Amino acid sequence: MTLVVETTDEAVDGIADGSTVLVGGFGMAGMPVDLIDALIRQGASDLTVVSNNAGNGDTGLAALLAAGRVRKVVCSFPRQSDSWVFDGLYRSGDIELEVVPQGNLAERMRAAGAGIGAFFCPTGVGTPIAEGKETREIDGRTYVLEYPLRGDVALIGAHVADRAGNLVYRKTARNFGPVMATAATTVVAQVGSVVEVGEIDPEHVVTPSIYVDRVVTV
Amino acid sequence: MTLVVETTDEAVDGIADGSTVLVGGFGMAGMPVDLIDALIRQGASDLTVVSNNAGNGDTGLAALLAAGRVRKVVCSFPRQSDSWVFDGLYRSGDIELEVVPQGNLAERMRAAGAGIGAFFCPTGVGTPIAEGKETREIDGRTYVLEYPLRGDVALIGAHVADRAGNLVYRKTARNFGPVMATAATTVVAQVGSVVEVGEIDPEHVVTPSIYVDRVVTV
Amino acid sequence: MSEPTSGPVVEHLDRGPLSRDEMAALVARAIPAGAFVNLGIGQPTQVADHLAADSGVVLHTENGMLGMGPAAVGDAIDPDLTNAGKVPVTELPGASYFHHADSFAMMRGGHLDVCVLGAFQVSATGDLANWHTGAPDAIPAVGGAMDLAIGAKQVLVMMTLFAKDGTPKLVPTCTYPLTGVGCVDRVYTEVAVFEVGPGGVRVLETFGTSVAELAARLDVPLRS
Amino acid sequence: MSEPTSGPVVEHLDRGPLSRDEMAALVARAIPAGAFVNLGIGQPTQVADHLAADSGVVLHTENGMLGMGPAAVGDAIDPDLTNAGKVPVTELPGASYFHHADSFAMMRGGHLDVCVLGAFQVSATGDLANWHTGAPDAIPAVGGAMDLAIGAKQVLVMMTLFAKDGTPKLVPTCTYPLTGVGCVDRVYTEVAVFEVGPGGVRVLETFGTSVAELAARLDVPLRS
Repeated sequence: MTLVVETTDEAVDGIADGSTVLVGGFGMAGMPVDLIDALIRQGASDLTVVSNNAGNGDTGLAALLAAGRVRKVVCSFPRQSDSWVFDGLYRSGDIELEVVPQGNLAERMRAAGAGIGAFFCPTGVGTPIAEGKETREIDGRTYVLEYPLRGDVALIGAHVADRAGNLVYRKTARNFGPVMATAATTVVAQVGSVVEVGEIDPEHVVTPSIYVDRVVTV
Repeated sequence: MTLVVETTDEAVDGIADGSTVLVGGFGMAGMPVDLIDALIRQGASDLTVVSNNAGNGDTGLAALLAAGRVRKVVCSFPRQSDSWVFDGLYRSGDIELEVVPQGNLAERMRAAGAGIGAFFCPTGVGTPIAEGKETREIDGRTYVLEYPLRGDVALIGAHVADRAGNLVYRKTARNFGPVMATAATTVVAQVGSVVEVGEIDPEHVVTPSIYVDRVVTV
Repeated sequence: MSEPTSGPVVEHLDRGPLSRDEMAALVARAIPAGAFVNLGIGQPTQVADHLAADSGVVLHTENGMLGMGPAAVGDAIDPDLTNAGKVPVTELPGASYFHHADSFAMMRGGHLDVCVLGAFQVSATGDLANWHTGAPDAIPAVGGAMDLAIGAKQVLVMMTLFAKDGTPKLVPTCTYPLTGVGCVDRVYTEVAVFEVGPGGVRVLETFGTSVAELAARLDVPLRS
Repeated sequence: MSEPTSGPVVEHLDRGPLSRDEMAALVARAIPAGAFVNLGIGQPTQVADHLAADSGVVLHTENGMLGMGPAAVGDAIDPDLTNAGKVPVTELPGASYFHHADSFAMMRGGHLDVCVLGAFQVSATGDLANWHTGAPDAIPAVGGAMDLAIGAKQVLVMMTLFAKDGTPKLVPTCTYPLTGVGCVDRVYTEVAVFEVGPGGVRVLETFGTSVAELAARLDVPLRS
C-alpha cells in the first residue's frame, strides 16, 4: 500500500547501511535529487548505487559519493565532463566500479522485477564486458549469460502520482524509473504533484501502484 | 514505414504458406477478427498460429482452423466451453498443439522482440511443461530455460492508430497486442480509427510506430 | 510464502460444513488490508464479493489490469473489459492497464501479495495440481495457473476436501500432473482450513468435523 | 547487415578530403527514406542536420524516445527532454516515449534500421572499438554503445581514417578493447568510404585520394 509522506526525510527513513540503492535518472532528467539529499542527511553508508551515471558536478549523486557513503557504483557511463567527484574516488581506489552496458543495466533490473533467473544476451559478446561470463551459441548467434540486478531500495523521480501510487512520467525523464520501480523491495518516488485516486487515466499509468511504496511531493 | 491500407485484404497480402502467425486477443477482447477473416480469404495454409486461445464458436480463429489452414496451435488455453472446432481437430489428430503457460507465451514473444537468446524462467518447474527442458538452480531456486517465440506475421487489434503507426489500445483489449507487435517480422493492426500524426500524445503511445507495418480501419 | 501460524486449532463442531459463500468469506477475511490480489477463475472469484469496500484490496487480473471492480451488468458491459475468465467486469478508481508481458512479469516477479486458486489436488508439502486431470482424452489447458502458482507471495487454495468419488484431494503426493511444486500455503475447504508446506499439514480450523475425524479420512499426517 | 554493394569504386581526385559537414551529408544520403535511425553521441549527431524534412526518417534516442527533433534552443529547452548526450532536444509530431528497458529491447531486438557511431578503431571484418582506449588510468564508460553496435540492422561508422599520430584507425585487428564483434557495415572517413565485413575491406568511394594511395597507407588489403 502506497504511503504519501510529507517530507523527503520520511521518504528515505529506514534505508540500512550496506543497501543496494537504485537511483533513477539519465543525467539530470528524472534524477531524484531531493531524495538523494535526504539520503545524505539520513546517513546510510556502505551503499551500492546502481544508476546510469556516477554523479555530475557537486550535487545529488556526486554529493552522496563525496560524503563517503558509497562503496560501489554499478553504472554504464561514469566518465563525464563533470564527474570529478567519482573520478577522484575511483583514481584513489576509494570506490569500486562495475561498468554495465546501458541496455544490460536496464534488462538486468527488468529481469529482477519479472522473476527471470538469468538471460542470454547478445550485448558485449567478445568484449571485456563478457570476460569470465558464461556464453552460449543459440541459433548461430553467441550470447552472454546475464543475471538479475535487484535493489533494496529504488529512488526515482516521476511527474505525477495519485494517492494510490500510480505514476506517470514526463518525456525522456521516464528513462530508468519504471524499470527500477519493479526491481527494488522498497520504491520511493519524488513527484511534481500528487492527485486524487481516479485523476490519472488508467490507460496512461506507466508505473502501476503495486510497485510504489512511498511518494513525496518536491 | 507504416502503410495505412484501405482493405483487410491488402492488410494480409503476401502471408506465405507455412508462416508462423501471432494472433492477438484474449477471448474476443483485442481479437483481430476482420484480419483473420481476410486471412481465410487470402488462403495461406500450413500455418502455425500463436494465440492465447484456440478459437471460440465458429468465427474468427475457429473459422481459420475449420478451414484446415492451421498445422499447429501454440497457446495457453485451448479448452473452452465453445472451442469445439479445435477440440474436434485435436481429437482426430488433425492439428498439433503446444501448450505454453500464459506468462511464458508472453515472455517468449517479449524475448523474441527484445533480442534475448533464451531465459531461465521459474514457471512450470517440476511440471509436465518442463519435461525435457534444461533446468538450472540459481540462487537456490530452480528455473527452466525457455526460448524466444517469433512470428513471421502478427495480426493484432488496437483502438486507435496514427498515420505513422503509433498505437493505443483500450482497457483489457491491450493484452497480447503490444508484445506480439515486437515479435513478428510483419505487424498488421486492425484499428477502430486512424488519426493524423501528432493527434496521439507521445506520452500515451503504447506501441511505437517502429513496430507497425500495416494499419487498416475496421 | 506465508509465515507459519501458531495457536491452537479451532474446531467448530456445533455447525455443518461451510457453504461456498462462507468459504469465500473466510478467504476474504484472510486477505490483509491493502493487499494486491489475484483471484483465479471459477470459485475464487466469489471472494471479491466479501472484500470490504474500505479494505483497500486491489484486484489484479492476468489479462492486464489492476483495480478490477465487480462483474459488469447491463449497460456497463464492455467487450474490451473482461477478467481472466472472459467475464465482463468494471474498473475502479486508481486502476491501471498493461500488456500481457508486463502483467505476467508482475505475477512472476513476486509482486502480488495473495492469489486464490482452485485445485484438483494439493499435496502435504504444498504441491498444486489444478490444470490437467491427465486423462488420455483430456485437452491440456494451463492458462495462467502455473505463473500464478509460483509467483504470488501467498497462494491460497479453495476446494472441496473430497472429490465426487469420495477420495481426498489433500494428498501425500499429487497423482495429477502438477501446476507448481511446493507453492501452496493454505487450503480452504468446506470442512477445514489447512496450512501446508515443508513441515507437512497443519489444521487451523474445522467446520462440522473434528481433527480426529479428518485424520481418519485423510492419508496425510495432521499436525495441530 | 547490409547487402554488399556492387559497382566500381568512384575516385574523386579533383577535390580535397571531406569536411565534417560533408561527411555528415554523405551519411545522411545513405539512410533510406522512412528509416528508424539512432545517431550516437558526438559527430554522428550532425547527420540529423542533413536529413531532408520529407525523408520520413525517424530518430531514436536510447534514453527513451522515437521522433526526436533538432536541438532545443531558448524557451524550447526542457530539462526533461534530452538526447543520449544529455543535450536538450525537441519532439516531432508522431513521437513516442518509453522506458529504458523498452528502449534497449528496441535496439537489441533489431528494430532500428541504421545506427551511426564514432570509433577509435574498426577492423577489416567489422569489429568495432569505440568505448575505451584501454589506457591504465582511463575510466571505462560504455553507455549504450555495445547495445547499439550489435542491435541495429546496419551499423555505419563515422571517423577520421588516421589517428592524430598518423596511425590508421581501419586496422587488421583492433588493439583497443572491443565494443562489438563483426558488427560494422560501413566506415565513412574524410578520405574514403569503406565496406567492411567477413569478406574484408572494399573501397566504395574516395575523396582527394586514390585507392592506390590508400592501399599504401593502410595495413589491410583493399578490394575495389
